Order: sequence, then C-alpha cells, then structure tokens
Amino acid sequence: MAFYVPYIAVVALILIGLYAVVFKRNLIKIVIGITFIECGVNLFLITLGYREKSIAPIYTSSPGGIMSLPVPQALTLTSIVIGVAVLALMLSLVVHIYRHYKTLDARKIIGGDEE
Amino acid sequence: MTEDLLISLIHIVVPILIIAASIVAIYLKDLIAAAIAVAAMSLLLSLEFFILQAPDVAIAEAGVGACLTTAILIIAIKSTKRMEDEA
Amino acid sequence: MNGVVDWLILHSPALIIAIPLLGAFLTILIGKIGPRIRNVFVIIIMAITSFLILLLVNDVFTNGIRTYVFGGGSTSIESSYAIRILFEIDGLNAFIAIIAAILPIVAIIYSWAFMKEHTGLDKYYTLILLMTAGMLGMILTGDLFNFFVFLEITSIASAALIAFYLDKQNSIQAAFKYIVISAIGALFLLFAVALFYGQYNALNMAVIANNISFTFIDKIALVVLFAALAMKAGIVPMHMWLPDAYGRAPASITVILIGTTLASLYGLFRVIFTIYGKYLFSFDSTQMALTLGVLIIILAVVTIVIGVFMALKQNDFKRMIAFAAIAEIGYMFLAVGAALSTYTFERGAAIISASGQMALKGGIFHIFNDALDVGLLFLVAGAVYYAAKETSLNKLGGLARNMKYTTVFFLIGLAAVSGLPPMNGFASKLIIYQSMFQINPLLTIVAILCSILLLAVFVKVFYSVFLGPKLPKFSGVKEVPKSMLIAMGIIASIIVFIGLFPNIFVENIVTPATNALQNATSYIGGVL
Amino acid sequence: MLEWIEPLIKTLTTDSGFWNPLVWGIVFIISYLVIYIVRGMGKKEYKKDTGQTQVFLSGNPEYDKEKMHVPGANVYWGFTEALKWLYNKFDKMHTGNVSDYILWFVLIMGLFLVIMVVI
Amino acid sequence: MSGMSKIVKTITSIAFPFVMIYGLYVILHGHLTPGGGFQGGAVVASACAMIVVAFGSIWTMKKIKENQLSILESIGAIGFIVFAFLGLIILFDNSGIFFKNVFANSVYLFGQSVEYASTTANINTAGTLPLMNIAVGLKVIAGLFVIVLVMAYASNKIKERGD
Amino acid sequence: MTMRNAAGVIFFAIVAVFFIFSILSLHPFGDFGEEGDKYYLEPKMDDYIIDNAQNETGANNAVTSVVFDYRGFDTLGEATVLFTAVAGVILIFRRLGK
Repeated sequence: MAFYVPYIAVVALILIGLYAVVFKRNLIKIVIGITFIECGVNLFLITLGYREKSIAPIYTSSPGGIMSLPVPQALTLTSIVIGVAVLALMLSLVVHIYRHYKTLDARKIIGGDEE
Repeated sequence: MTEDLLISLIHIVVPILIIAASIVAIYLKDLIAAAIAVAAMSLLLSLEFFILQAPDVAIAEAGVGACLTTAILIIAIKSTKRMEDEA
Repeated sequence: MNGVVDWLILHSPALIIAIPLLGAFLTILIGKIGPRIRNVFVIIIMAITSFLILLLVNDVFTNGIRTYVFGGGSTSIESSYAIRILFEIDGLNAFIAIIAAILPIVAIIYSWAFMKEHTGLDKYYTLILLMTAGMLGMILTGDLFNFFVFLEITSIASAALIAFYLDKQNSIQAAFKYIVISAIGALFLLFAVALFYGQYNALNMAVIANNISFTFIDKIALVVLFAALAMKAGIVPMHMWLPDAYGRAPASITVILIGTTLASLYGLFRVIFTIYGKYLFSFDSTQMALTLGVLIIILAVVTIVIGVFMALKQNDFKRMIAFAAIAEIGYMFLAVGAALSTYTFERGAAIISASGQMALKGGIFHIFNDALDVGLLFLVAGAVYYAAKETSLNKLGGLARNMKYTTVFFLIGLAAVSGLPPMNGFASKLIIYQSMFQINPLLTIVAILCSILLLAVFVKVFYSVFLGPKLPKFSGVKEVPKSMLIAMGIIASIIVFIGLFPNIFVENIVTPATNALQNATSYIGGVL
Repeated sequence: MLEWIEPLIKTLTTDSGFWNPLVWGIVFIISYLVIYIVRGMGKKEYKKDTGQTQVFLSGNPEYDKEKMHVPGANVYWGFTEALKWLYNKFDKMHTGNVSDYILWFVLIMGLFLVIMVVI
Repeated sequence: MSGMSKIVKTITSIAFPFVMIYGLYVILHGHLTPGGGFQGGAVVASACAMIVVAFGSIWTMKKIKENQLSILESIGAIGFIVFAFLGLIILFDNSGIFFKNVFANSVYLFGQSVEYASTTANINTAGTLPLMNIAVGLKVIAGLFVIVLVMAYASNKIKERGD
Repeated sequence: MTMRNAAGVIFFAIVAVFFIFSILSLHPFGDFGEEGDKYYLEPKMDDYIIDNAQNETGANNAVTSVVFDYRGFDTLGEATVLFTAVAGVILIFRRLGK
C-alpha cells in the first residue's frame, strides 16, 4: 500500500512540465519542461503496469509467479527513445535560434527577416 | 511485514524526491545546474522504474535520460547562454 | 502474374509502410553514388508506394474492411482482446490514403528542379520518404500507440524539413514552434492512450471502441484527445503554428504538411466517430453528442472567420494561403459539428439525420478538395518564389506575362479554393451549404460570406502577383522548369476532373467513406 | 454504345438541390459566345497605330511602371481600415510566442473539460 | 568542447572498455536478461558521449566521420527492416507475414524452443529476436553517437566563428 | 500580461483537478482489484503474453518478446524515429559541420 503517491507524482510531473512551457521564458527551460511531461507520461505507463508483490517479467531470474505487465514497459521503451529524439532536434533548433536572434527569450523569437 | 513497509516507504519517498528534483530544475537560474538537476531526476526516475519491476526501462532511462540527455543539454547550453535572464 | 498481384494486395498494408521506410534507409547510401540516380530512386520508391496504395484502396472499396496483423497469429483472443498490432482499413482510411498517395509523389517530382541548388538533399529526400511513411502509418493503423509513434515520426521529419532554409530566421523559429506544439500534442495523446490502457488493458482502437463505457475517465480522455488532435489539425485558437510552418517551409514540403494535418484530422474523426461512436450515439448520452457538436460548430465558425479575415490582411504570399487553409479546415469541422448535433432516433438506434449525413458527406469530400486546392496554390507560390526569389505581395507584380502556365494553374487553384463553379471546391461547398441550410440558415450565411471573402483574398493575390504593369525588377523572370510544371499539372488536372465529374467521385469514394465513418460497429467487427 | 459516359454526366444531388457541371458548361459556352459577339462588334471600331492604343489617364501622361504598381498591402486598404477594431483584436491574439500557443491549448482543454465533464 | 584535463582523459579511457563491454552484453543477452538493443545501445552511446566530452569533438571527428556513422546507422536500420521482411519472404506462400518470427521454434539459427516457466538461460533461443537486437543495437549506438558528435562539433564551430 | 497569467493559473488549476481525479478513479496503485470490485481490471492481454511468450517466441525476457515480436511494428517505428532525428540533426547542422 503506497497509496496513490506515484499517481500524484505523475500529475505533478506533467503539470510542472506544462508550467515550465507556459510560464518560463527561456527556450531551454521550455525544452526541459517538455522532457518532464514525457517523464511523467512514462512513469504513468509503468505505474499502470505494476502489480503488488510482483517480479519483473523475465523468466531467467525466477520461474513464474505474479509478474508486472510487460506491455507498458515495451511502450515506455519506445516512448523514451522518441523523447530523446525530439529533445535532440529541439535543442539543435534552439542552438540555431540563438545563432540568429542572439537571445533565448521566447517572447522575442517572433518575426524576423521580413526586411 | 517490515519489508512491505519498507517497500511502501520507498514508493512514497522516491516520487517525492523526483518531484523535488524537477521543481529544483525549473527553479534554478543557472541552466547547467538545471541540466544536472534533470540528470538527477532521471536517475531517480530510473530507480523508481527499477522498484516498479521494470529493469529494462530502468537501464534505458539511466542510459538515455541521465547520460545522453544531459550531454545534449549541456552541449546546447554551452553553445548558447548559461544563465536564464531575469524577467 | 495474377498470383503476384494477389500477393501484393494481401500484403499491401505492410508494404505501404515498409517500402518508403526501406527507401529512406537506402537513400543515404544511394545518395553517395550521385544526385540523379538518387532522385530517380526516390521517385521510383514513391511511385511503387502510390501504386500499392491504389491497389489497396481499390480492394477496400470492392471487398470491404481489411485487417493486417503484424507478426501473424490470430487476430484476437477470446474475441475481445487484440494482442498484436494490426492495421485496419475501412472506407475512411482508404479515402484519406488516396490523398497521401497523391501529395508526396507530386512533391517529389516538384522538388527535382525546385531544390536543385541546395545542399543536404540526401537527407531532404530521406526525410520526405520518412514523413510520407509516418503519414501513411497514421492513416492506416488500428492501434492507438502505433498512431502516437507515427505521429512522432511525422512531426520530427516535418520539423527538420521546415527548418530547411537555415539562413532564414523565420524558418528556424517556425520549426521550433512546430516541434514544441507537436511534442506536447503527442504527449497528451499518449496520456490519453495510457488512460485507456489503465482502464481496458487494450491499445487497439476497435477493442477500446467495443469496451467503451463513457466513465468519468473516458470523458477526460475524449477531451484530451480532441484538444491534442485539434491542435495538430490547426483549429482556431490553436492554429498559430500553422501559418508559420506552412509559410516558412519549402513549398514542396508544405504540400506534404497539408497531408499530415489532414491525417491528424482523420485521427480526430476516428476518435469521435469510431472509438466513442458506440456511446455518443446512444440514448443515454443525447446531451453529450449535442454538446460536443455545438462546441465543434462554434470552434468551426470561429476558425472560418478568423482564417479568412487574417488571410485578407497578410502581405506574404504563402502566409496568406496558410490562413486560407485554416479557413478550409473550418468548413470540414462545420460539417462534423453539424452531423454530431443533429442525430435522430429510429427504431431505438441513433442515426445521424439526413441533412447531417449530407453535411458529413460534404465535409469528407471537402477534405480531399482542400488538400488538392491548397496544395496547388502552395506549389504556385513556390514556383513564384523560385522564379522571382520573392514572396512579399508588396514587391511582386506583373508576372503573368512571363509565367503563363503558372498563371493558369493559379487561376485553377483560385477558382477551386474559393468555390467557383465548375471546380471541385464548388461541389463540396455546395453540399455543405445546402445541408447546413436545413440545420441552421445562419451558419450557411456565415459560410457563404466567408467563401466570398476567400475569393476576394485570392483576387488580391492574383492582382498583386500576376497582374499589373511589368516591373523592370522582374524582367528577367522565366517560366519555371518542366518538373515543377508537371507537378502542378498533375494536381490541376485532378482538380478539373473532379470538378467536371463530381458525381463519380461522390458516389464511389465519398459515400463509402461517409458510411464507414458512421458505422463504428463494422469497424469493431473487423477485428473481433 | 455510350454506356460509359452515363455515370460521368449524372447529376450530383444534394438534399434540396443538384449540381451538374455539364449544364453549367453549356450555359457558360453560350454566354461566352454572346460576349464574344458583343466584343466583336466593338472591335470593328478599333484602329491600330492611333491614339486609341495608348493608356488614357484623364489626359495626363502615363506614369512610370514602378509608380503605377499598386503593392498588395494597399489592395483592400479600406476594408482593413474600417475593421481596424477587429484586426487589432486578432493581432493581439497572434503573439507568435510559443508559450501562448500552449496556453491556448490548455485553455481549450480546460474549457472543454468543464463543459463536457460537468454538464 | 575541446577536451578536458589529462585526469579526465585517463579515467575515461580506463572506464570506456568496461562500459562498452557491459553495453554489448546487454545487447547480446537482450532476450534472456533485462536489456536489449535499445538499452545496450544507449549504454554504449553514453560511453561514446563520454569520449566526446573528455577528448573533445574535434579529436573525435578526426577519428570517425559523421558520414561513416550515418552509413552505419543506415545499415543497422536496413538490417532491422530486412529481418522484419524475412517473415514475408522466406515463407512465400500465404502463411508468411510481415514481422513474423520465422526462426522461433525452428531448429536453425537461434531456433531452440523453450518450455513455459523455464529459467535456463540458453542463448540459442528466441528466433529473430537476438538478430533484431543486434541490428537495433548497432543503429542506436550509431544514431545517438552521431547526434552527440554533430551537435558538439557544430556548437564548437559556432563558438569558433566568434558569435 | 497579468491577465494572461491569471487565465493560465485558473485553467491550470482546472486541468490539474481533472487529471488528478481521472487518475484517482483508475485502479489503485499496484492493485488490480478482485472480481466484484468497482475498479476490477483483468489484464487479459498482458497475462496472455506472460503465459505464452516463452512458447511462441522462445525468449525468456517477456519485455523483449513484446518489443520485437508482439509489438515489433512499434519498434520499427521507434527505430525510424531515431533515424529521423539523426537525419534531421545532420540536416540542420549541414553547413556548420563542414
């Protein structure tokens, strides 16, 4: 009985991430916020697959018994790799934005070379 | 019985630490420090995954989240600006 | 010979995704040999894919729903759970897949000349193929998590391609905004998928649709899915990324971007009508469908009005078309909202009323027309940019003398997008107007007025780009190369064909799609 | 013999109306012919190499090409000027800030949640 | 980044083989113990990222070009999709299907069958899974490494130009 | 500006409340309930995989068998995502890297 603490942590992570995206001005902070949302969703998936007093779904370590669900783990693996891919692309774009605008303030990244 | 209590305690403590680390990462003005906080959060998350009987995901999160994400973040921060501007 | 074709049809759902992917992986290696061979290779790959799509679509329209289970084995256990990922193609998927078959190949043919002078073309073509594969995956899949994965592929590839013009500040910022929007949309989609998984222990759309009980959680999942997919589809007020992305990407990419936007729209249709269809159209939730319908109608009207009014003010060629595209999306939404808000009960089962069905038909038809019309206009904008190196309406002028074919194509696109007879846009808009008139005349008035304003918008473009005195600045402008003309010609000829014979299209393709959309039971029956 | 053409020329019927491009095309061709005849009547009086071919601007000499060019921004100037209050509001909406885009998303999500779940 | 102090370099070069071996172990035993292509690939790629950080991106770029890594990644991806195609092509009759695990429970490559709830760690099992693990591992190593390398190198160049 | 923040905070609160309630009405943490419980959920799909993974795929690690066999197509997508990201990053840095 761990109550609902991991579930609360999921919502907290998502909301902290969303807070960073909406209220922070620094682009890198925005990117970090997106990472947090992703971590929250990953944690949610794994939490859904956890059964009390279970073991990992790997037969090499133990024969049978209650096992935690394997599908959310596979989904989370996919989601983690997708997360790092998106992060890499976003940060590359941030580097370029800094090269062009000389600032990372989200409010100033508007308009541009309209001559 | 005590073992159950211990596991429950871990399930309560680790998520709280995760939330704390993430709040710290958002709060810090120094972006390199924030990136380190993100790494710490990723490690804690990886620990949480391990406790939740998902060792596969834990390895992936430790490798990707704690190491590569931080490396990419730090590279990006180094080539832009280290401090977050004051409002 | 017949055996090979049968084999191809049998495995076409897998091959449609696998061949562009394989092509994308190989393009990097083949690019080392030479640019000409690479271009030919990419065109061949895309042509094979389009051919397979047409085979599959033909098969679906003649033989009904197709399922393809990856990895083999039985479709479901205990006839209530699907274990493996499966593709399920009914009329609606097939309909959208036709768009996805036309747009990328046109874009690739167009790029041959349009992109010739740029560096990094190996990656460019790789990403185009990946984007196409992602879009097709979104359209064909029957699994929600798979939908998320393909959504991400599409968004990442699109974002990298939007940033193709590295030296322009605007393309970089547009790409960043696009990737942020898509990442957050996709993550919330994943959150909703997790809610489903936690409730039903299923990821398959048909299984979820079968089990859906509209609890508190399901309502929240509906809202989250709606918001995320509507943002990706570009509904006001979540449309702001769209003018940026459409306007700043290379024109050939914008054409495929339209396809990805419509794939998101398809996802929305699937969520509302199939996953929630069983419950939304039942006695217990009369209020629910009505509320959702009215909300969608409000959003749609706002979308049309803001899209048109903002388009009128823009001074950039591509940005203007992008706002017009937003307005066009509003028309489809209007039809969906109308269908949701006007259903009646007959013999205990809820069915969409006749006028609602007609509106839905118009909306579905309009998806196809919108993709072609707006795509053609963007290609013309790209051609103008290629020839004159300028997109600002303030500086362009008098190009009609030097670019005769482009002007003709622009006129065709103008007539189609603003709903002038006899182009295809008129046929679909006519159906929408007439059916809306029976639902609420006020909506028709708004729709027609905005359509007229849309005509005004494009008359402005026509005047300021193609008419007017011949400017000395553009005296050296020449007609664009052949490959670009061919690409525009393909779309223009399809537009004219559908415009002249709308009936074939409506009867054979649009009506089955509309029926498939309303018939959630048969979609579920395809799996279980 | 002409069976294949039958599905092509069928009329598209909506609930309360119909649309047949063929009928429209015939009307278009007829009106085009009428216009062509009227134009031909006027063309008789047109003579080349006279003052008729020159642009007539109230008797003033023709301007430079650059000066005659009306830029796109001026085309619907009156319309945008009259609806300035509306356009100001729209402009305020389109800030171009990524955070605002996401805020709109949260706004719509919250609004829909309240309406759909509570009602 | 142009490389760090000598201590860091030494420690990195000592630690690198161990991390590498652990990563490769995780990849190869993916079907028996926790791990697989992605996890092992991520571990190896983080070792490579360590090299980039310690020795600097310019030094690393001299040793291995981004082009080569890109080709390696393509090969990994092609390998993966080809293993997926195997199910379609080997059984050319109608029983073949995309992503079918053709080698499982056959006698051939990695084809020994496993009883339910057996704990014996027999590496010669699981059909195409170990092959796919290797292909994906190759892909992930090359992919993540090239991302870190290109980003580090490019940001270095941006700095050099004196922005 | 302040109005924006106020609206943001209000709607954040709304979204937070709904998300928390939605998650709390799922089955409790680690507990799938028993027959008759309101939140009872029988994970049929996962139990099928746990029971049959060894026979069908021959892998002791059920997660790997899900990743590469039962949901192998997702993994192809995932590999493609990484491939796409690499192509994108190289494309974006194409002139700076040279």
